[in-house]
Amino acid sequence: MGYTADVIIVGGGIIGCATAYYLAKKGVSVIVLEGSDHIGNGGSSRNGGGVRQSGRDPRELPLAMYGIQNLWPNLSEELEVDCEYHQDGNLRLGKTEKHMEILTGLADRAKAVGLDVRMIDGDEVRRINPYLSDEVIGASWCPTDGHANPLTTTLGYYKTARKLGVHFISGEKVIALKKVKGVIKKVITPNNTYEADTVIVAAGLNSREVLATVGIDIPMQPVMLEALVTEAQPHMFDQMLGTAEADFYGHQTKHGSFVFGGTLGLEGFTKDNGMQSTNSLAASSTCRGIIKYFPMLSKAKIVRTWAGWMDLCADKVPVISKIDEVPGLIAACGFSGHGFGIAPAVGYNLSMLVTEGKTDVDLQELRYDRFKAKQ
Amino acid sequence: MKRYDLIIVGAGPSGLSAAIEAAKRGLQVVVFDENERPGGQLFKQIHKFFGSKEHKAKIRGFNIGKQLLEEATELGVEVRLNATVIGMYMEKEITVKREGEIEHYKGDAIIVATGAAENMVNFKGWTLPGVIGAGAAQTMMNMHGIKPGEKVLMLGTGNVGLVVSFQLLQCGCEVVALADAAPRIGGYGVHAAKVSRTGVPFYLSHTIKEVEGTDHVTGVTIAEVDSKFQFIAGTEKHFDVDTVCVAVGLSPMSQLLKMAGCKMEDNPKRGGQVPIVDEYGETSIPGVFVAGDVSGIEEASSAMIEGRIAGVAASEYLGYIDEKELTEEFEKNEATLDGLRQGMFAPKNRRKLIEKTEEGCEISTNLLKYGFVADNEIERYPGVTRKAGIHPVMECTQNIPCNPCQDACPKGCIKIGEKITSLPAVDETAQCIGCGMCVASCSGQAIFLVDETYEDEYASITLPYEFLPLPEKGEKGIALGRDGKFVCEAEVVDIKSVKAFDHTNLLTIKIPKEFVMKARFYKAK
Amino acid sequence: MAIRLEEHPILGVPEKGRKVQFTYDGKVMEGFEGEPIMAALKANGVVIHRYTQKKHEPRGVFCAIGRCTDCVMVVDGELNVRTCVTPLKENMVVQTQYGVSAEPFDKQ
Amino acid sequence: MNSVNDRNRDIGEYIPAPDDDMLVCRCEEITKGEIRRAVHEGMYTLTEIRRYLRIGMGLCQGQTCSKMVKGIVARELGVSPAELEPATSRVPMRPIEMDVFARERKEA
Repeated sequence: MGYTADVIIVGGGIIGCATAYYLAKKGVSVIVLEGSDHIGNGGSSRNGGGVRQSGRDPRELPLAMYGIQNLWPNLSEELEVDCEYHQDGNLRLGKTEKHMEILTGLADRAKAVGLDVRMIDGDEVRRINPYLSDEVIGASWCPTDGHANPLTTTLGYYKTARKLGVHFISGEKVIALKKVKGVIKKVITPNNTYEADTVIVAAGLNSREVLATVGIDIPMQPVMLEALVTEAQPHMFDQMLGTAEADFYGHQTKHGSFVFGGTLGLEGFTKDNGMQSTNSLAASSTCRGIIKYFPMLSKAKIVRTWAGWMDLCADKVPVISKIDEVPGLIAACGFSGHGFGIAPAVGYNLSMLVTEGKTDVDLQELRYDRFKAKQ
Repeated sequence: MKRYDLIIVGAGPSGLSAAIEAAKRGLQVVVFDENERPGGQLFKQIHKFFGSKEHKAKIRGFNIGKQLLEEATELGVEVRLNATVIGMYMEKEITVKREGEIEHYKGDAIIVATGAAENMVNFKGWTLPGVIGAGAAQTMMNMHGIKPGEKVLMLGTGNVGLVVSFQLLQCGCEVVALADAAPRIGGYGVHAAKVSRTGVPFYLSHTIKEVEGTDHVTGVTIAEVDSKFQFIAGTEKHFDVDTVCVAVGLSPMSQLLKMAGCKMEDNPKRGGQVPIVDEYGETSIPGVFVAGDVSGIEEASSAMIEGRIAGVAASEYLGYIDEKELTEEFEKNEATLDGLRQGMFAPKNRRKLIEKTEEGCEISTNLLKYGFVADNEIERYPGVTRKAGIHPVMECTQNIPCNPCQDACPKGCIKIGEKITSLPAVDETAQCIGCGMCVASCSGQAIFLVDETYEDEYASITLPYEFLPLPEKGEKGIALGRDGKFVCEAEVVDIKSVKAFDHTNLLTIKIPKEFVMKARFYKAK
Repeated sequence: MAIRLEEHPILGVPEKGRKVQFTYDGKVMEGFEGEPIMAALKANGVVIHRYTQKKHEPRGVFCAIGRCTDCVMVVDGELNVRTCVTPLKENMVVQTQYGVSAEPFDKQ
Repeated sequence: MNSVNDRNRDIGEYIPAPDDDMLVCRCEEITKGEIRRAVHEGMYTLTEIRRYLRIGMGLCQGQTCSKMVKGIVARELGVSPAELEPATSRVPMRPIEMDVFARERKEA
């Protein structure tokens, strides 16, 4: 087993797998260390599959737009796996005037950055998606948004990276990083010590404790989110959906099932039994939300629910940044529950950062040292 | 949220037994079961149970279910049916789907008694309509009065495969054959023998090569396999059937426990993924117990005792009894359980080839390979003796924990002794009166009354008969041997159907004397 | 082919609800109220419950206890109804399920 | 329990087998060959196989095929089936209509 590589990536989620893939394509040798037993076992395989630009913070919006323009369209061919990418727009729905205000605010900010997103009324919403209830009075509409399958996309990056020679090891939990002569060098697990001149920490929530071993802290906290999936239904629509209140979001998959994420109102305060178990109240709450918007889905059966911890950053956008104090160390974490859609762009730009020292998308606003106390 | 002292998931033999023990000790108990009827798989088991009195031996499974339910209800246990437990959460909370709504409950303790699920194997054509699980066949026949098919091939010779084959015969289905990839029959010899004597062939070291049909099953081809389970060319046998029944074992249905965060292990001896438990059935989560097949595949009789142990342990966990009572009850139940876990089929002997009985008789190799004891093997067993006048012949050839025949005989003709697994022997000093109680009480249908001096030229055989229509007195038919093949002409001279026999009719046939040790079944012409 | 048992040697005469009518793919059939839809269909000689989505293969009852979900059909307009555990009601509309629809594949 | 699993370890080449077209997952219609290929593409755990192929993610949630899948994957990896951790089951244990989920019984 090789213990040294050009780059070691801590975390085998979609960020780690995508970055490994793009680095390997450039001929860089990479080791990926995944702490859990499975590749993509965190948010990567537990999210709702949104590939959205609308509704995003302007600081990460450029990454979202970059991915949708340059990477997502050909991803299935590139990874030789069906990522089930659909670019059929995103409707963010409103039922009250207050909802419409929230949506207008979000839309205005996105338009300012150059995104095609506009407000539409209830009738136009139902022209786009005739299954929505009359309670919907309007929506923000971003026609270039879409959705994809997080499971096949994450595992597709893994499969292709592995084929290109990336060395993946799961069940290998990193307990410490170590500098040697002022620069990053060692990655230590209970079993082995690995060495590289570049280390990328993309370990979701665990990133915080890993980075702490070289004296770096990124303020983020664990918040559990839940999702559910129905049995397959006849094909109805291809848009990604969300709501102003964020009481649910989701889409119909290629398989025919509907994947919906939803909230319970106690986010940030729930716990689990160590198995990322769901809360007994969440699925009911999400179903109530969905039925209000889609009465015709009320007889669709839920076959599975699941939960996942998100790494909620203090300001709700990720850190994607070189760490100045630890030359060679890069952090890519704190994706705050919306990392999937931007993962290809993050992976691609990180590979540039490693090999060329620059990126196509300006990541200045996503630096690790941006967190300041109030004045 | 409604809270109970004890929530039990599953109203099968172990769940109901647990409920009874806990309710007796003052706990407020609720039992949830997703089925319309309680009793779990007991309601599909229409044969008489093995064991001894305390294991409810010689009572039919579905009647045991009824008894348990009555007892539980009398003790104030709430049994909620059509109530599917869909999730188990932290703080011993469960969610239940009932009457079109979701209910939340918490228990101070929970016993999970969800039982087992059938294993499956795949072969060409296994998804065709007409390929069904053995459990499905039982459900159709015994719960809904529907024949699964007219002509059936059974894959699997474990107890489920054997018992269900017999049930199919009882419903008037034709069982064309039993096949098993294993080289030896997996279930009790007596279960195999009662199928075999009706004329059903066994094909050991054979499995399904292909099920034929375009939109439903029309035939099946089996073929012999070598020791590595590879097909041997040229050994194919084809049967025209409309149904293929699969009985290839059970796996614990332990998903709820894993979901709840109990520590699990993969234990092939217990049938798969099971929770790690202590001797009382308590899992790694304090106050969460298990009982029955969910913690390891065994018989329903063991499940009931495990249920009792868990019910008592939950009572102690919640302070309704002290540790002393727990220990006493545990030791008592453990002894009963030990009684069941003896003999050739004990968990400790699984996958072992046993060549001799505890008495030192050689095990019938013919029985293991073809489903019946050969004529030249049968007289080596202690229950098989010959003498003038009427007397029982007990063709019980394997050590299994079962002794109702000993208690059944009012004259003390049958001796098993202290050790419940011992083969029954004839007490030569006692005088058989031909009452037939032993014949009806034998769960394995292995006892026959033989009178070699019935008439000058004729002997009589009284055999257990659980088929319809019942032959009439004076009817002439044929006698079949243990192998199900023609032996001789036979005349029905008596039929006894009394309540004490519990639906096992005693059919007495008259046959020429020379066939007295061969004829073991009657068939109308 | 007599599929229903008139009398069982151990269990006696099966207890059944009242006789009711239902339709299967438009055909009027009879069954007993409260028995699983599967039982009524079987008694009427129906063994194919659905055709699969990908390979369009026929499926019928497999586990009969509501676990394998192979016997699902469209019942009163609802998809994926497990006919082995859903009680028959008077005038139920039972349809073969093609993939996730009651429409045959060539009409989807 | 997490154990070190080197995804570069040699499990040999994928060799097509005559029964590769045999269906394993009845719900999602996944074949033995698809499972075997997925292992060789790097899916070394039952959870990854499940996520990659949707095997066991259909209506029955893997209740029918999970043991067979385990056997196939173990054989391909050259390990004992007992070494493979089954995928965790999730609520609900049976498919539940959304409107049922939405109705939580109020306190009596």
